Amino acid sequence: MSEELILELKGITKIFPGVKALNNVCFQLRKGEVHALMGENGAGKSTFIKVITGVFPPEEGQIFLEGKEVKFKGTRDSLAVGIAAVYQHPTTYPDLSVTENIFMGHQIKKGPVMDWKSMHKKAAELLGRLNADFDPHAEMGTLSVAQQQMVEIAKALSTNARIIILDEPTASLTANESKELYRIVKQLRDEGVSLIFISHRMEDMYELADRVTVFRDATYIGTYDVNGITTADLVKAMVGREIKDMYPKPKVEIGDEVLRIDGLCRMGYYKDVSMFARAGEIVGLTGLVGARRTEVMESVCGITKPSAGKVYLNGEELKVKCPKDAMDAGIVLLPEDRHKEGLILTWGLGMNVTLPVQDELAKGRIFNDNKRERELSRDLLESVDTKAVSIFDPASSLSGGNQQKVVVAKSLAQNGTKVIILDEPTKGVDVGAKAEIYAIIGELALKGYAIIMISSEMPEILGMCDRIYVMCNGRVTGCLDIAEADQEKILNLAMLEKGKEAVS
Amino acid sequence: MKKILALVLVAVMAVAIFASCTQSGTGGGVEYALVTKAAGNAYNEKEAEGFKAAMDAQGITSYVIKHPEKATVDAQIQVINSLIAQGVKSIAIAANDANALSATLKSAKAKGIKILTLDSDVAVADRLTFCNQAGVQEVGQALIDAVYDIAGGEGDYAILSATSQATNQNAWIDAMKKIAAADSKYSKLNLVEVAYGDDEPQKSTDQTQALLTKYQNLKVICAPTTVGVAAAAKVLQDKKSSVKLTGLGLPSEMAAYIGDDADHSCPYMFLWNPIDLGKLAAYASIALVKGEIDGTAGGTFKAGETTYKLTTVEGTNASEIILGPPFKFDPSNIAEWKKVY
Amino acid sequence: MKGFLKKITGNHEVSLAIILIVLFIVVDILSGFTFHGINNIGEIFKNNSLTLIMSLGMLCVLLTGGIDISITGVLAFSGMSVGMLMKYNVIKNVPLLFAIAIGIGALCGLLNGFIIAKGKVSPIICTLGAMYIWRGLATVVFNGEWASGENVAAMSEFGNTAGPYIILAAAFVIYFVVMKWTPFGRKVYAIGSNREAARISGINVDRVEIAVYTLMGVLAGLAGALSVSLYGSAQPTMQDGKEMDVIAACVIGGVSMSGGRGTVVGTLLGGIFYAVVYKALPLVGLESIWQNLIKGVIILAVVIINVVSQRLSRRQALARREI
Amino acid sequence: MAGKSGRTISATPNRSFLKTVLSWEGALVVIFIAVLVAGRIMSPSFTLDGVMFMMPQHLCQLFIVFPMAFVLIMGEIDISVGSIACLSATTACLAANAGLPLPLVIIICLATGVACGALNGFVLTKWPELPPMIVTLGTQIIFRGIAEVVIGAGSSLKYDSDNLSPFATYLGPVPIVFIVVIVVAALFMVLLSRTTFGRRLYAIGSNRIAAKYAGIGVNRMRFIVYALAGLMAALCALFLLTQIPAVKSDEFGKGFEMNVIAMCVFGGIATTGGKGNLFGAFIAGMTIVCLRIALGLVNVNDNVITIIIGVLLIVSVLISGISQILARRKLKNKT
Repeated sequence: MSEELILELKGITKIFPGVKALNNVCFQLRKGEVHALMGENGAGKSTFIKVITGVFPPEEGQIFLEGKEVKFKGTRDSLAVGIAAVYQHPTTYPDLSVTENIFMGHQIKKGPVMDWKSMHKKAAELLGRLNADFDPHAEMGTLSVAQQQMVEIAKALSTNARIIILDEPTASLTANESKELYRIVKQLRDEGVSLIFISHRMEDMYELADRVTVFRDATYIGTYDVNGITTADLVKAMVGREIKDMYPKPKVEIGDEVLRIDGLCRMGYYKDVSMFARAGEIVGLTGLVGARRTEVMESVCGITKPSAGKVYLNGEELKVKCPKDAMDAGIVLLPEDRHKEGLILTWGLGMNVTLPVQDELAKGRIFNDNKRERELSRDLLESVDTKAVSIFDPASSLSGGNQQKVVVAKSLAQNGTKVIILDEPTKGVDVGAKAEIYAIIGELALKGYAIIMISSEMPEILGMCDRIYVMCNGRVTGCLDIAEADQEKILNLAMLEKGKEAVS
Repeated sequence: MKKILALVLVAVMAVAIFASCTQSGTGGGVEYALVTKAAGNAYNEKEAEGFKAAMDAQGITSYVIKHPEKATVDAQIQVINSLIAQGVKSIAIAANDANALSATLKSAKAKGIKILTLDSDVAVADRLTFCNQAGVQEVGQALIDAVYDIAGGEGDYAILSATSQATNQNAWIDAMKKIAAADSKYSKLNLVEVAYGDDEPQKSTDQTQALLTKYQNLKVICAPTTVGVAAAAKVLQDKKSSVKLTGLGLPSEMAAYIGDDADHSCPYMFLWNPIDLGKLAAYASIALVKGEIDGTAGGTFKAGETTYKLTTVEGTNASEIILGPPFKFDPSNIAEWKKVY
Repeated sequence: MKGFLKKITGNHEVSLAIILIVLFIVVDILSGFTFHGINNIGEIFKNNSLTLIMSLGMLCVLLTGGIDISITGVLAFSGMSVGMLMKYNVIKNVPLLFAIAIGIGALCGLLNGFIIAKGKVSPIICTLGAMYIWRGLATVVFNGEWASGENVAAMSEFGNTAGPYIILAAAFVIYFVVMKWTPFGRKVYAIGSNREAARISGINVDRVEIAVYTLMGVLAGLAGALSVSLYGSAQPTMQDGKEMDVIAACVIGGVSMSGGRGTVVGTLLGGIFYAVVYKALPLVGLESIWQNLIKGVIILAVVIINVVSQRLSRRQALARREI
Repeated sequence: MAGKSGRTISATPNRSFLKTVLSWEGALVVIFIAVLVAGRIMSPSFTLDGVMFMMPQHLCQLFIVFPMAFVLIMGEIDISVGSIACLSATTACLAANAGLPLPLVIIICLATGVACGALNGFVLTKWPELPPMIVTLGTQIIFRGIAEVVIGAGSSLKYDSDNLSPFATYLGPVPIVFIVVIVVAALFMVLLSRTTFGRRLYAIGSNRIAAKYAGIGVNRMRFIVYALAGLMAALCALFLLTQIPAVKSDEFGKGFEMNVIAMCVFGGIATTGGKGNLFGAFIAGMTIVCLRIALGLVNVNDNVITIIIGVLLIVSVLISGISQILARRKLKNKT
């Protein structure tokens, strides 16, 4: 790694309707370094990447490439000078072949028509370089997320990029797949490519990065050597304040068993899942991505149908045909994807909160009782301390953390709830709001609900739960009491494939 | 912002409405109306031309000719309703369907509007009289004789009609069948199928092709409809088929196909003069409004130089006015007539 | 053998082709071996050339995730323009008339594309409005006249030559090459498959979309002129409602309504499938009155079978998955 | 019951008269009045009696506007309604011609419509991955095809009885069908804007998956709405039979689906779902009806009306697109 700068941005300001997404931001990238970019959600990282790649031209500021100023009007321009990006959600074409995904936009041509033969050959070469073992003729949609990410990286390489930007590359990868990615990143670095990567995972940064730049609230906070900054200092830089009690778990008297799942199966998804939850208890359900934790809980809530097995509520067998049955019985699910599953973004907060209970509130169960709905939703939203002006504000106008609070309020709307299932409640929520959500979860346990919390984040599982179930590839591989649980044990169980011994 | 755009929209609409208003420019009261089967059809245009000519000749300006948007009853009812609302005194109509107009015509009758039909009739109770372009018997005779002559006295022939519900086509076809059954002269002629092209060029083309594929021994196709005959003529001539064609067609549309040699698909065909039919309808309308006739058989009125008499439709007590026998168009006179209509 | 079977059932085009061949043979036998004649096959192509040609444009439109229901309105307007130019002896030159029809179509399509891409109007609404406009103009501008017989004799003669076949073949060859081997064709697929990704990878989505609708217009205009020459007449109501046939041909041929999936070969097979059935019904003794009913059943059956087979293969994949 | 921070949230709606007037529906009312005024100026026959006399034929389509609005609000489309009307009218004719009493005829007609709609609903809920456009295109051809087989190509089936005439009468100057349309409109408006049913429709159209997670039986709702569309198409057919007492398989109700969709969209209902209301659709429908009547009375070619509707349709949708773009620009300039 040399001190020579390959890319420098100075005084970048980017304005979107109503907000300054970037405010006078600067950034320096050295030749052959891996540079981490960190910050809370909404700090402006993704926008910054799009400025570098020319998707959004900045309102103010300059970009220098090897000391010379450049202006990008679109991704075409940035690609031409050797800047390529791999985005957070793979931006692939699921209906097209791998080769085509790699070469879209810069196809190899023979005269006016395309030269598929040499493209396939080149694609195979690139994939070989990344140690990927799939056919370039394969349809993109049939690949796993990790494989799709490899294709994206191959695509970046195919443009002979000198600078590659990775936006949250490990977010949806399993531990093994992440390791494979680390290997590729290191390999690229050694080949002289400069990399910028964005990640929420501290371990990614320590594993890979040489330097780290922190953004907060659309402004530049600082650039640090990875070896010269502590985790606490880094978090402080990102959040802007110290967080003392991240996991405010109250002491709760654990009551009787409320929910019991017995031998639940769904063909191709999970098998023989058994677990139970007691009143006032916070049960963690963890595992790697792809362990199908969400799928189990969706079946419990009637979103999908299990092929075998039984669910008991307060000792009685529960027949759930549709989500409404589960809700009437007292099981509430807070889904993982707020935008897709949890909220109607164009609607006001109030209507979102009362949507599941509008029938119960309605006059004669037919005519909407707007007054009762408004009062109930206001009370609930206030009780979870939502930062909003009016219940008529559209859900899309709130930040991620506050949207999550609306989803929580929604789940509290109905009477007779016994079990609350939270699926990744803090995913995409920034550090400050996380603590608030943990506090709410603690309060819910205190009120005597049985709580099941699906989470991939080890600290949150260890900090909040009373008992922890671990799943791997559709099976429950173990149940740990909080007293005996630690990160290593959980990881071992999470990677415990069927018929294999625990890897220690 | 939305407000301004909405106002712009209102303005655009107002302009559009007034622009179209000035374009039509029918001021004053309307008394006489002609409703044809549809816009576009050349035959209908000729009827309208005759109607207009007769009205102009009588010095009447308070008339309107309406071509429905499409050859559907829906479009025709819409047009008739707007005429009723305008308070016309008479409506002459070439019906697209014998049944479907009855409700509308009854409400017109209730408002004292004189209803007469031309070209295609409706149920006799719904109108006062019918301007019949040719006596059913005469047309049937002419067509079956043409088939006999062209086929050389024997062999398979097919009929390509308009729709299976078209009143006059059905009457002519029935007459053809009756005449053929009654006289042993026609016993060697064999009617293989009556196909329906719905008076659409395309469907008529498809039907003609289907006839040719299905019946290898076909000798003659008889198409008693102007749209069908033109479509069939093109198919046969393009294919240089040995099958020949006759029927009822417009000279201007059929001129290219009429000829006695192998290069032409139609040796000869028939039609009456639609211009004259339009004129007849106009004079009959005037006579009805003036009270010279009341729609009962036996009444007479003058149409220009000729005097027409209302005759009884067979089997009913309703009346009709017959224009005259069909006229034969052959290579000797087609060049002259194709300029006329 | 199993692999072979899988290949057949797994690929929409291949299975459609096989069904088509079987159908063809059955019909040929039933009709006493009159069906395979060159004339008959030629007629099938000729009678359906309008649907086939427009289905190419519709393929591209559907690939981008859009739809165009204004095509027959455009067809009528361009066809009427040609017919009237001939009727009033303005232009008699057939190639020039074709060029004019194509030009008119292109303008109509360009307008659609512009409104859809730049005005962010949903394609079905924009083209619904356009359908009303062009169909209406076809009557109003030309005063509701028809042109037929001698008026359009020159066009009509062209319709009787090999011309239509050549146009049809050329259109399919050009589209096959463009869609498979040129960057433009692949961009169309890319947009339908993932619009956001296409934008990010530097594809000018708006421009491609405008081009796609313009091409649709070009083909509709071409079909207008072709219609005049094939049927020897031009009237404002020509081909009314046939846009649904074109969409149906694409869907039967395996083109996805949500974009990204579909091929030129599939479209051709879809168009012919429809045509063969249509042509075959009267030959096997089913009255023509049943044609429409059967047509609807085919459309529904094809899409349902597609979904069922997709579900089945997904189930099989799930059952194979080891847990 | 404020939270820890003591922050309070307002629950009072922010309504203003000005906002209502300046909404799209407000603009539509202005356009509607403009059409009435223009009609009065252009034609002496454009009187209350004249308009009411011509209205029944056009009004029938309005029955389908309401359920179509429901379908569109769900983010779907049903292009089979015209064919359903045709098939229902066919069964009504068969029933009446067989001498069945009027109530039975009506039941048979409406049952046919519901059955057709239910078939759409069944296919679409059994295989939810099918696009509604294609399924209803298929059934569109099938329903009309059945009618064609029953009636015969190009022929017409006569409704051979006078028993429908009570439906064609007038109450004072107002035709019965107009009153029924108003009543139906009111029922549908209440259903959409005041009931849990309507709320569910908007939820499905705005975010289908979230609706499912909130316990809404999405497929059940879809089934009901498609069946409802069938029912209303049959009602439309019944009233249309009083105007056109004969059914032709290739004409009856043809093109209704597109006319009705145009009315809905002109009325501010987005085809992408979740947006719009019935008042807008109703006013838009009435505007188009009155426009047709007015232009028909001054003997303007019907195709001119078609063109105007086409332009209105595109312009009305363009306006919302453009105003969004403009609003975004304005915001940008502010910051």
